[in-house]
Amino acid sequence: MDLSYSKDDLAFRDEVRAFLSEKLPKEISNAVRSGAELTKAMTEEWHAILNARGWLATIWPKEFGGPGWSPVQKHIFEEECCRAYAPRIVPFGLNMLGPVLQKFGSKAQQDHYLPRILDGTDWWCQGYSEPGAGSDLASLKTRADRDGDHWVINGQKTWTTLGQHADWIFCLCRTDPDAKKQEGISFILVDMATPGVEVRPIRLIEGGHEVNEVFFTDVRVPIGNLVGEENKGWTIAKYLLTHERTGIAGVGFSIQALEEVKALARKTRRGGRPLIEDPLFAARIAQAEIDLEAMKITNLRMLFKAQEQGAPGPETSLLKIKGTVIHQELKDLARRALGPVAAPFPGHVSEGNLMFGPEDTAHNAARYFNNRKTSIFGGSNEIQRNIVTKTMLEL
Amino acid sequence: MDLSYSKDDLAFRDEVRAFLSEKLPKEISNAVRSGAELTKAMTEEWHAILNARGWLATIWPKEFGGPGWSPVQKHIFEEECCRAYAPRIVPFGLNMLGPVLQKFGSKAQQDHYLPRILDGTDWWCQGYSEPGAGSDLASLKTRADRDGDHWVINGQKTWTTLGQHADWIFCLCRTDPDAKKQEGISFILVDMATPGVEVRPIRLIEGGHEVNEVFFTDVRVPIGNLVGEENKGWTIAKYLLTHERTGIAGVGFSIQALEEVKALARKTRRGGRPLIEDPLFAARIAQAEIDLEAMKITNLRMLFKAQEQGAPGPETSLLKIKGTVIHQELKDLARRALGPVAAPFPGHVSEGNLMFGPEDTAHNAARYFNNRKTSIFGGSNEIQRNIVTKTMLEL
Amino acid sequence: MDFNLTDDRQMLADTLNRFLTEQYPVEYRVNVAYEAPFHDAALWDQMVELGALYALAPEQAGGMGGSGFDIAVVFEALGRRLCPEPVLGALMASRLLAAAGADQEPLLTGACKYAVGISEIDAAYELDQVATVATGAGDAITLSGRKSTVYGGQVADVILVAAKQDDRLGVYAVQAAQANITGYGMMDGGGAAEVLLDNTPASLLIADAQEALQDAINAGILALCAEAVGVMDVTHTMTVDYLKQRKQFGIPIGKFQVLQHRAVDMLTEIEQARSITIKAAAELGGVEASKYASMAKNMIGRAARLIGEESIQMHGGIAMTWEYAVSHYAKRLIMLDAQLGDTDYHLSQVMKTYVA
Amino acid sequence: MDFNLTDDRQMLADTLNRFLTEQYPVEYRVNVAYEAPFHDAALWDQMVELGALYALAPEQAGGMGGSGFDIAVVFEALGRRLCPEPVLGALMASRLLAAAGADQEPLLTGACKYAVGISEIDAAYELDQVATVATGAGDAITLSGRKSTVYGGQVADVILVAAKQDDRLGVYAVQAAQANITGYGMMDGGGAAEVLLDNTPASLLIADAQEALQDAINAGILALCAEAVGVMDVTHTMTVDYLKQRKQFGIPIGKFQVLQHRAVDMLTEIEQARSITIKAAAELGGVEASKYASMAKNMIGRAARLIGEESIQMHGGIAMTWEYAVSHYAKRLIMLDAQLGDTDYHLSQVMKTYVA
Repeated sequence: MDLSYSKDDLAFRDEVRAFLSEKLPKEISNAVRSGAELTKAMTEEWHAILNARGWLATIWPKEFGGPGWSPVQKHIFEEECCRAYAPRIVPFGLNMLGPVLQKFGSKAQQDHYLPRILDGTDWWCQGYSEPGAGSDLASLKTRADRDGDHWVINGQKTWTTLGQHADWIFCLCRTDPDAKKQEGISFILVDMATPGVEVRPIRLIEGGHEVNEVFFTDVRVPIGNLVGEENKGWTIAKYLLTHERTGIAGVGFSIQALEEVKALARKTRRGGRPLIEDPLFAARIAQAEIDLEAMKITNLRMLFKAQEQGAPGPETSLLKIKGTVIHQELKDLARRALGPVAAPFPGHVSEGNLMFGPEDTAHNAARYFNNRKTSIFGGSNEIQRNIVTKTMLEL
Repeated sequence: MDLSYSKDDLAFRDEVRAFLSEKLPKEISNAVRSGAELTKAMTEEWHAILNARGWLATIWPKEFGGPGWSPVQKHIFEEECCRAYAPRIVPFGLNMLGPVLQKFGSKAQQDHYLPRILDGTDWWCQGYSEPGAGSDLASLKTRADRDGDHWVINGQKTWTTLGQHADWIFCLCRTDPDAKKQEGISFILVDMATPGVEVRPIRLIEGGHEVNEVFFTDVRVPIGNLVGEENKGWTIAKYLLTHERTGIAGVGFSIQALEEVKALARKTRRGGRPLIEDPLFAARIAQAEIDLEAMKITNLRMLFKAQEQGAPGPETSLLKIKGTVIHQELKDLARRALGPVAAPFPGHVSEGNLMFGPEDTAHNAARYFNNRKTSIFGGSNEIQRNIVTKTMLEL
Repeated sequence: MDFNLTDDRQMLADTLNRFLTEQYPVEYRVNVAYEAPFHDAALWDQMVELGALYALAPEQAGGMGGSGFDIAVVFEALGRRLCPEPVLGALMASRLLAAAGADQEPLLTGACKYAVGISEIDAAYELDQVATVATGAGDAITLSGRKSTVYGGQVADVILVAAKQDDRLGVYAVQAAQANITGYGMMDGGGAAEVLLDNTPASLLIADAQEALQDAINAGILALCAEAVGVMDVTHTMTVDYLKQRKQFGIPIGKFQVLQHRAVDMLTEIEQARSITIKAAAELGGVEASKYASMAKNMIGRAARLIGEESIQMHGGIAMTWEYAVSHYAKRLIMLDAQLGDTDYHLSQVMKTYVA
Repeated sequence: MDFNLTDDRQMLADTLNRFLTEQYPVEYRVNVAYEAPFHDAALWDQMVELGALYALAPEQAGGMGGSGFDIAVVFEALGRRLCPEPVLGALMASRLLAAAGADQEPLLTGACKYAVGISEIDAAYELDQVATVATGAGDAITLSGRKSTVYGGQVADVILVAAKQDDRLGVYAVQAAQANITGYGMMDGGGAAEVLLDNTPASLLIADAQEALQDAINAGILALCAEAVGVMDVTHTMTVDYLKQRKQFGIPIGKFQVLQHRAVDMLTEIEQARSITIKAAAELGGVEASKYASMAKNMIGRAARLIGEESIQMHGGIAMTWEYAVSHYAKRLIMLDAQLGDTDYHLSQVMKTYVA
């Protein structure tokens, strides 16, 4: 047993820290820290900075332009990015489509699309969920019918994150309506500029716009936009669901959140003293901190196992469940720490130059509500429990 | 809305209090308070005292020798008995078989058995559960085969509470092996002295003996011991499950437990001060107390509804679930308050005249473990949730 | 013992519920609740006409109610339709005016809208931490300080302010027009204001107001608890309905036992919350009112979080959208914890009773 | 970074697990654990032979281990078979003897059984509340006071006692034969003793022992946490096995989704408990050892209660019986919270780090 990083890993960490301290623009990290929604321009700027250093596609193999990092290095990089309040990488092109093309795509597809993901030419989004196909993804109904050299796509996708910025969307479509549920699905790339593609915003609970509905009406897409085999799209979907889930615990984000909670509880006064000296609130923090300390090690153990075995196991579902619960608890504590001063709707908060609470507390309630999503998306925590039941408990 | 008792009810409460203060023997209430197992003699003594006053069969109608109380009066009586640390009534004859005979028994059965229940001639126990039939009671296998004027019973019952003291047992037996599950079951009375009946003790988790296994080997029972119709015993079982469940929340016992916890937390010293001044422990007590305060009203609301509608509804399942959770939490707090001094095995504690802890803390851990049963027996809390799902949520 | 509403109260409940169901559909409510001034003057007048304000004050004060159960009936109805009109301010102000023996007619007719300013940024919940000060006497009284998140303050005509003069905690009336008020909308709809007082003219309402303020707070807590019960009840019904309709894996998701049991646990907590609210209503104005108000607010805080979070989780993504009503119900459930003392604050109040 | 055990430790774990599985079946264990002297001398000797005690001390002290991971390996194995032999006392005594530079051979060979007396009735967990006093110097030292629930005290030859002389917290060695010792059995099996000291002769081991005692406690906490992980692991396995075998309503109860999800949640907490125990093991002896020991003991307390209670509930009645092993596993899980500081005590210790 040895919980410490190797010398090489420590050197790597220093390198990452130096890079972040030098290259991460203050206005971007401040925006992340405030909890505000990031602009498209900020995201693109940060992607470009990482790409210039060769650190954008962290999970790609070297041959495709990735840095060739070990799982531990990837973990260190993510940890340090969180610590520095760097933006999250938009994952759809880099962490999802990239690996799919590398494993299932043709050489031509790889040569065409991968560089455009890296240099930011194409912003990708994901066309998986449908109104009637959420947890039960395989019941999706969007059809792609063959018509000569084209697929003709009709249907509707939903929960399309940042679809409003996207140039392309990768879709799961039903290409054989007579086949059994998981069969007859294909993985198809669609240029969002194609006639018949319409993006409509979904306003979220806290008022923000990050997801969309995407409607397809007789959208004609070249045959060559199929990835992998026709009717074998489910294989790709499953591959993505189990691929690269070591970051799934979101430990870095919880570390951020814990720091924020402590800072807020030091600045908020309750009963004539800092809230952090209130035993009931301190107990809430301490319990969350202990859970998080354990989660750090659980995460490393899974990482180590993935490194030893070459692939993450079903334990990653446990990381997803507990990781989201801890993060959501911390977001709850931030809102709770502020009490009434977290209650205003963010848009109004700095109106008239009034600062609220111990600092500008604008986004804390909004982030609490927004983060309820993490136990729902990417396979809800209920679905994760079903998976563990089958794979680990064999019930 | 009016939460207070009527004048008549208050007068009744005073009458009950006076009776308890005069008639409840101190050695019995002390034994109840200490958490020790009650002897058979103590139980019989208390039953006799109540019977002399006409208050033993609290739920029987007047015609059969009950006091003819309203639901509110019954509630007041139970509440006061708890407050005074009176023993629980052994329910098998009085609250279970009694109502069954009154509704389903023949005149001859009523005339014979009911007086013997009241005067303590017969101590009854319950023969329902079997090793393979717990939550799924209807899958029971004990058979009663007709042979001339007798039933011949073979099989095994389990969890037979206080069966070691019992003279008689009422059993659910399969009388038609070919009928569907819930059909073909009959309700039969068995004299424990009949050859072929064997009682074996089950030692419980905390070391106590309150339940038993009862084995039946070619036990011959007169035909007349059948209650109600042949093969219609399931109707009786269901009747018992929904009958008289207003006391199911166990509010009185939780009030007792809360008082004990507070007393222990005042006497225990931790960090140089009484434990009750420790904010984390006080918070645990306060949360349980609030839950209990709410439960008192929930209980009264259901009682009022039962009085208005003539019968308790499926809401009693909610009382069972939450009532046991609150009571178990309080038992946990008592053990927790004492810490190490609750750890000795009860038999050893006063050995050598050593007193442990702030007072004789002998039974607190034992009671905690023993009370884990309350969320299991009488229809586990999981079964109760299934019932509410069907009846109230209609899912 | 009687757990039925009196006929009068049942009629008021039915009237308000019917009125709001018909005149205040959730889409309309969302528009009003999130757009300045976060208030619907026409609706306000109609609610007054139906007796929503008169029910808050006793007859001797010109009202037609004023007991805990009257208050509970009104606010449960408001909760069921997420109505964020400034009735809470009216209730609390009415209690203070009654304590002062002041005229309540302008309040009860709805002509004059009141808000109550107690919270400050460094004293969110605690009366003993109020830092706003009053100086002067008679017509020359002025207040200085800042009252924060004054609910309904964005449309109030008069703000009753808790302030200290020489360590005496008093209540003072400030004309909104004479104060520096910044109104804004709330995360869960409706409005509030920051009230900046800088030698702002005020009139004395109650010189020693500790008790009167505590009574107003207890009434406000009861109102919030009853509102929460209404919100939870509707939220749970919507969730159970959704479990019946929504199919995944070929069956209604309400067939999944995990969701069934969680829906039962929600129901249990709602019934418990309803019970403790009834208790707080019965005790309002009595010697143990504060204790039971704290118990109720603590339990409501826990139950509302459970119902809010579980209703979202069991719906899945759709409850994360602005368009689907459950999201607004969940927001109200979570945010009301921060009004008049949160879960932990009120647990601490109960804990204080242990150390006598 | 490496989460594999070293070969030596893996071998020790395998050896102990195999030995206890073969030589210490649960029926036999229950007999020993609940019958005076709550100790099996033959088993003790065999465990010593297998290295269970040598693993607790470093080479310079005559042992073959002594690191956090050595300790964890031994106690997880003890936990898996619910072995209540007085190894905890040996571990904690070994840390104290090492701090004093004293000879450990009699301890490590198992020839001399040690117990450590810290707890008192009014100071269950806190060193700073110790009231036992030492008087005199050199050969004339005596102790007065009462040490309560001294684990293993019923069979100890020597008891190391925390006592104060002039506000200096020291450690003193008392020969069991010279003290008034009342032994008894524990709810979860195994034994302890009340140690009454009344001018009882003692020898000074460490004069200023705050740090050494804290280290011994940290090691003891780690041992209990590792033991708990072993107990939880076996309990969970037995529960999942039961879910597969037990049929009700015609199907294995493990097909009920509610029980599935609860079994998953148990597993999650066990993995978390294992993780924090690993962390505490890594930090033992370091500057943050106490903090991580407290974190571990708090999380273990919470997890063990969950696993203990849920394993009983999911089994149903059978786990309520003495005959069925799960009842004994559950008892150990619940009762170990009261050793060396409970869930709340250790949460408070973590909270103290926030107020610097």
